[in-house]
Amino acid sequence: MNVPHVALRDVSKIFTRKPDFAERLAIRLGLPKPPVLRAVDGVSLEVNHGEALGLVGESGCGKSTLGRIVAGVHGKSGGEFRFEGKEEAGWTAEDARRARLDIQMIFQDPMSSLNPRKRIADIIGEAPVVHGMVARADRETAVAELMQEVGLDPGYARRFPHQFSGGQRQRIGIARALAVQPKFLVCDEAVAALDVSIQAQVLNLFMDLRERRGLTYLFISHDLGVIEHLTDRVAIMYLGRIVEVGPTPEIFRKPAHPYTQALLDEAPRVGRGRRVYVPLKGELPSPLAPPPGCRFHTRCPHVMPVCKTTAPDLKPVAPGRIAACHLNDTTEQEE
Amino acid sequence: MSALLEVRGLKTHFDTRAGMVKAVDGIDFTLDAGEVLGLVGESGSGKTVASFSILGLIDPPGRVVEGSIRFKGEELVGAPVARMRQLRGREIAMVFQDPMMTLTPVLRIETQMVETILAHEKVSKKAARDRAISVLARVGIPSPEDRIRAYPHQFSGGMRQRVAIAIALLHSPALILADEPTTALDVTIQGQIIAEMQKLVAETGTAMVWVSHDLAVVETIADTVAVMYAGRIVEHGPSAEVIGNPAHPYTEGLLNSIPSRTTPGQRLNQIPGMAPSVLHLPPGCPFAPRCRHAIPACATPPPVQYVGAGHMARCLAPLSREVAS
Amino acid sequence: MSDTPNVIPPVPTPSGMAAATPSRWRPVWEEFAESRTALIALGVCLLLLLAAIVGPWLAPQNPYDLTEISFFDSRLPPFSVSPDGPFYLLGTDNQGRDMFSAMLYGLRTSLFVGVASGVLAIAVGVSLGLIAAYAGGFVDALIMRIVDFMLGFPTILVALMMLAILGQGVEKVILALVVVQWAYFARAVRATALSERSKEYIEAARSLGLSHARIVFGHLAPNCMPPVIVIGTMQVASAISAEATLSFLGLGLPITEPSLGLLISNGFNVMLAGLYWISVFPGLLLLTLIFAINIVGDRLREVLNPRNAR
Amino acid sequence: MTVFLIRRLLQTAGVLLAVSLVVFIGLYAVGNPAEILLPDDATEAERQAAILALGLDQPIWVQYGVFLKNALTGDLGTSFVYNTPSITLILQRFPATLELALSALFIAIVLGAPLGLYAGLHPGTRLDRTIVTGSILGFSLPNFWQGLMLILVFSIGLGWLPSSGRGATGTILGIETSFATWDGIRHLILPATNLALFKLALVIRLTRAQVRETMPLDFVKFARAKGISETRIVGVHVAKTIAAPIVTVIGMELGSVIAFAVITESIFAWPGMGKLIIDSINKLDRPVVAAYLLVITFMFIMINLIVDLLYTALDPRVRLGGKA
Repeated sequence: MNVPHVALRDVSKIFTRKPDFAERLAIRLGLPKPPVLRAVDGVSLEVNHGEALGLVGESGCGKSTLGRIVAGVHGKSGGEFRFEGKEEAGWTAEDARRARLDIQMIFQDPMSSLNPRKRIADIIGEAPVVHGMVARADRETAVAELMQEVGLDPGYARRFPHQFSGGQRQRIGIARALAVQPKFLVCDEAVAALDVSIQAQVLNLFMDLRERRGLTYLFISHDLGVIEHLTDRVAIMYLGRIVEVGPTPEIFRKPAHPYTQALLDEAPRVGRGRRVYVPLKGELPSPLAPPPGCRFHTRCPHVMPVCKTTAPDLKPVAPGRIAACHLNDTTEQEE
Repeated sequence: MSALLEVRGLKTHFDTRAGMVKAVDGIDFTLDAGEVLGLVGESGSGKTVASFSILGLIDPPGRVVEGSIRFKGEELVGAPVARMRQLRGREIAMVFQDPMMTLTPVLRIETQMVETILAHEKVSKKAARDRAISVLARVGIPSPEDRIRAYPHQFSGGMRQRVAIAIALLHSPALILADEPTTALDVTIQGQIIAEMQKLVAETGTAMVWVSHDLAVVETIADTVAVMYAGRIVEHGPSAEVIGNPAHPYTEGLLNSIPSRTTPGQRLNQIPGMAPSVLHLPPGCPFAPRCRHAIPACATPPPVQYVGAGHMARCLAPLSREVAS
Repeated sequence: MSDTPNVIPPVPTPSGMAAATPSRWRPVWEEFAESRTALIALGVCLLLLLAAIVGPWLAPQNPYDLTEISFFDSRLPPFSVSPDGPFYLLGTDNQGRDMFSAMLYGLRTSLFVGVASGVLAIAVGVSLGLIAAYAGGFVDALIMRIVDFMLGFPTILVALMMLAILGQGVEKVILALVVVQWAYFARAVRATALSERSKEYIEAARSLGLSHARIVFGHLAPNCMPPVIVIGTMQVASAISAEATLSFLGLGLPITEPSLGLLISNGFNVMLAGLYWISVFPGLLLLTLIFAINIVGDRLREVLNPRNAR
Repeated sequence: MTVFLIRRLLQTAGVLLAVSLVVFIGLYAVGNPAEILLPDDATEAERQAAILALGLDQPIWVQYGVFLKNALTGDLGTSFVYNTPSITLILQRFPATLELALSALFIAIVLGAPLGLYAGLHPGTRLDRTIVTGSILGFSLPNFWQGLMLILVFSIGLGWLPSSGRGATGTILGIETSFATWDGIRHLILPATNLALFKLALVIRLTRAQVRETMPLDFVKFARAKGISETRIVGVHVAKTIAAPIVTVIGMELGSVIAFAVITESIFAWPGMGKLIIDSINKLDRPVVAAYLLVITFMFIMINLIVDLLYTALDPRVRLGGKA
C-alpha cells in the first residue's frame, strides 16, 4: 500500500513537427522556429492502489495526453514513470507487458473507440487470447461472462458496434478493457458523450466494478459533478501543469487555487436556482505560447506582480494537499 | 394580451429510409414577451427539431406535418417563404450550438453582419457597419472596429459564439431561439456566455427559448422549463417548480441521474433502459417501459394533468399531484 | 435504493436495423440495389464478363486463324451473308474478319488488361499506402513525394512515354498502367489510414498490447477498404479506356492481340470512306463496358461514403 | 511564405532533374536514331559521320552531362528530323495547343459549373439524375472514339464542320489566333468539343459534390436563420466557400488538358505540340521528345505554383508555409 500503483515524476510530453529541409533552411535564414506544443509540462503525480484519482481541466490542458501516457498509448518526452515502484527504464520485457496490460483505458467517443468491422465477440475476446490469458476454446465463455459483468446481453456477441446505442457501446469498451484483467483503469471523459440518464448507469457500473475488482482509477473529466461523485482525490490541470492536488471533498469545500475556485463557481449545478454569473474574464491562452510566470495570471482575479515573472511551485497547503499559487506564499511568509 | 409565441399540436416528422421518424410529435406551449423558456431533453428527444420548426428551417426529408405556430398572432405554419424570410433574423433570431460551424468561414465578420442588416432594412452600408460595431461591443468583443474586419477562424470558440449572438441581436428581435449555445464551450467560457445572455435578456426584454440537455444550465437562466421525451413535452412549469418539485417520473429520474445531487460515492438512482426509438413508439406513455411507477393503465395515452399553477405533467399519476389539489 | 437493477434489460435493437444483421455488407447491398440504373449496369458488367470468358466458344470464327478468314468477304456491311455461307451479323473488316467474333476476342483482351492492371495496382498501391501511413516520417515522405510526382502527370502521357520506351505487348501495357495507377490507391489508402489511425479503437488496440502487424492488418487495413473498392472499380474502367487509347495511337497492343481499341483504330482509316461499322461497333461495345463499370463505381461511391450514411 | 518559396524551388529543381534523368535514360534505350535518319544504302563512313555528329559515340553519362549543361542554357538539343532546335519546334507549336486547351476548358467551365450547381442544389431530382448519369457517360466515352464519332457525324454525315487541321489564323492584340477568323473558329469547334467533354464531366461532378457537401453545413442554416435571401446564400456564402477547391482542381486540369491534347491533335490533325510528340516518338526524334517532356514538366510545376497562390487568395483560412 505504501508503493503507489503508478507514480509520475516531472513527466512532460512535447509535440513538435520535425522541420523539413526547406524549413531548416528558412530557420537558418533567420525565420522563427516552428512552435512547440508542451501538452504536458513537468507533471508529478502519484496514484495509489485502489484509489480513484480525478483529473480535471478545460480542453487543451493536457489531461487526455497525461492519461494516454499513463495507459501506455503515448510515449512521454521526459520524466520518470514508475509502475508499482519500478522505473520504466529498468523494466524487463515481462514488466513492460504487465504494466501495459495492467493499465487499461476507457475512451470518450463510443463511436470511434470500437472497430466498426469487428463483432463484439472479437472486440472483447481478441486481446486475452493473443496474450494467452484465455484459451481459444474458452473464448466464447469468457466473452459471455464479461458481457454479463458490464450489463450486456451475451446473446448480442455476434453483432457489430453500429447495432448498439452509445451507452451500450461504452459498456462494450469497458468489457474489452476488463478482458485483460487490469488493475488500473484510465477513463478519459468516459461518460461525457452520454445522455444524463445513460451517464448515471455507466457511472454506477464504474462504482460497482471498483468494489468488485478493487480497481484503481484515473478519472479524467471536465465535469466537476462526476469528479466529486466518483473520486477520492482530485488533481486540477491548467495549460499542461498541475495547479492543485488534494482530497476531493476538501478541495470542493475550500479550493486553494484561484483557478479551482473559478471552475467550482462556474460549473452550473442543479438546485442553485437563478443566479447572476460573475464569470472568469479572458480566454484560455494558446498552449503553443503559454504566458510566462504563473500560467493563470492572465485571467486570475488576484494577480500580483510576482505572478507575471515567477512560476509558483506546488507546495503543501494542508495535510495531503498541494497547490501552485503565490497567494499561498504570502501566508507562509507571514508565519 | 395574447402570447408572443403559441405552439399548438406541432408535429414534425422525417420520412427516412428506415421509416417515419416522429421527431416532434404533438407539442404545445406558449411564451410571453420577455419570458425565457428552457427546453430540456436528452438526445433524440426532439428539442432541437422543435426550435428549428418554429423558424421553418427543417430540411427535407423533414416536414411540419401538423399543428400551428402563432407568432404575435400570425400563423407561421404554411406561411409564404418570403414572409418567413422577413421574420428570420429580424423578429426571431437564432443562436446555434457549434460556434466553430455557424459562421461562413470565407466571409469577413463585417460582411456577415452587414448583410443581415441590409436584408431587413434600407440603410447605408456605413450605418449598417456602425451598428454592427456597436453590437459587437455590447457582447464584449474587444476593439470591435478592428475585429470586425477579421475572418471567423481568427476568433476563438467563445468569441465566435459572441459574434453569433451579436448577429442575433442586430435587429433587437422579439424572440431568440438558442440551441445549446454553450454546450461546445469550456466551463469558464460557458460561464461568460451565460452571463452575457443573462445581461442581454435583462436589458432588452427579449423572449428566449433556450434548448439544452443540461438542467443545471437551464435553471440559471430560464423562467419556465419544458421537459421533452420522445418527441413530446412531458412536463412544463415554472423552473423552480419543475426542478424543485418534479411531477413527471422522467424529470425526477433525470434529476436523480445528476451526480452532484447524490452523496458522493453513493450509487446514483438511475433510470433503467434507454430512450425508445422514435420510429417505433409504444401506443401509451413512451416512458412507461422505464418508469418505476408504471401501472398497466400507462399503456394508454397519458392525460395532461395540472399539478400547480402553470405546472403540467403528461402523466397518469403525477408525483406531486397532492401538491396541486 | 438498489431496486433498479444494474443490468440493462435486453432491449430490442435500436432503430432501423435488421434484427440480426449477419454482415456489414448487407445494408450496403440493399442500398446499392435501390438504384435500378446501378442494378442494370451491374447486370451488364456481369454479362460482358461472361461473354469475355466464354467468347472463344461463342464466336462463329477465330478471327486470328487466317485459315478461317476469307479475304473475299472483306468490308462487308452488317447483316451480310457471304456467298460462301457465313453470316456476318456486324459485318467484316479490311481483311474479311467477322466483326462480331473480333469484338468478342477484343473484349476478352480489353477486360483482361483492365482487371489485371487494376488488381496489380491495388496490391502495390494499398501496400505502399498502408506502409506510408503507419511508418510515417521519412518513409511516408518518400512514398508520398513519389505519389505526388506520379499524380502530377496525366495518366495517358506517362503511359505513352513508357510504351514509347518499352515497345508493344500485353504485359508492357499492363506494366505501364500499373505504374500510372498505383499512386491513386496509395494516396486514398494513406488518407483513410491516417484518419483511422487517430481513432480511439486503434489506441485501444495499442493499450491492449497487440502487435504492430496485428494492428495494421487486423484493425487498420479492413477499415481502409471502402475507398479502395470505389477507386478500384473506376480505375478498371479507366485502364480499359487508357489501353484502348494507347492501342489506337499504335503504342499499346501488337496487331496480333487486338483489343477493342485496336479494332477501332483499324476502322478509323476506312471510316472516312463510309465504312462506319468497323469503328463504330467496337466503340459502342467499349463504351457500354466502361459506362456500366463507372455507373457501378459511382453507386458504390455514393453508398460507401460515410458522409452519406443515414 | 519564405519557407513555401524555398520548398517550391527545391522541389522544382528536384523534379526537373529526376524527369531529365528518366527521360534521358529511357530514350537512350530505344533504337538507334542514326539508323533511322540515314537512307538504307548509306555507307559505313556516312553512318560513322552521323553518329559522331550526333554525339552518339560518347558514353551515356557524358551524353547526359552534355544534355544537362545544354538544357541549363536553354538548349534542349536539335531535332534529328527537322534539324532545328527542339525547343523552337515546341514553342512554335505551343500557341495552337494552348488555344485548343483554353477553348476546351472554357467550354467545360461555362457548361459544367451551372449544371453541377443545379444538380447539387436539387439532389435526387430527375434532372439531377440525368445530369449525373450524363457526366458518367462523359468520362466513360473514350476520348479518341468520341472524336471519331464527332467526325463521323458532323464532318462526314452532316458536313457542317471541317474534320482536320487548323484553319486560317488572324491577329488579335498582336497574338496570332484562330479566334480571329470564322474559318479558324470553324476548325476549332470539333477538336475543342472533343477535348472538353471529359473535363466537362469532371467540372459537373466536382461542383455538384462540393455543393452537396456545403449545403447541409451549419453556416448555411445560420445564414437562412438571419433572413438573407437564398440567392445570396448560394451566390455568396456557398459559392465563395467552394470556389477555392474548384478553382484548384480546374487549374490543375489545365496541365492535363494540354497533355490530353495529344490524342485530340492526332485525330483532328491539329498542328500542336501533341501531334509533334506523337510524330517524334514514331520517328525516334529523341531531342524533341526529351525537350517536350521537360517543357511539360516545367509547365506543370508553374501551373501548380499559380494554383497554390490562387488558393491562398481565395481561402482566407490558408496561409502558406503554416504561418497561421
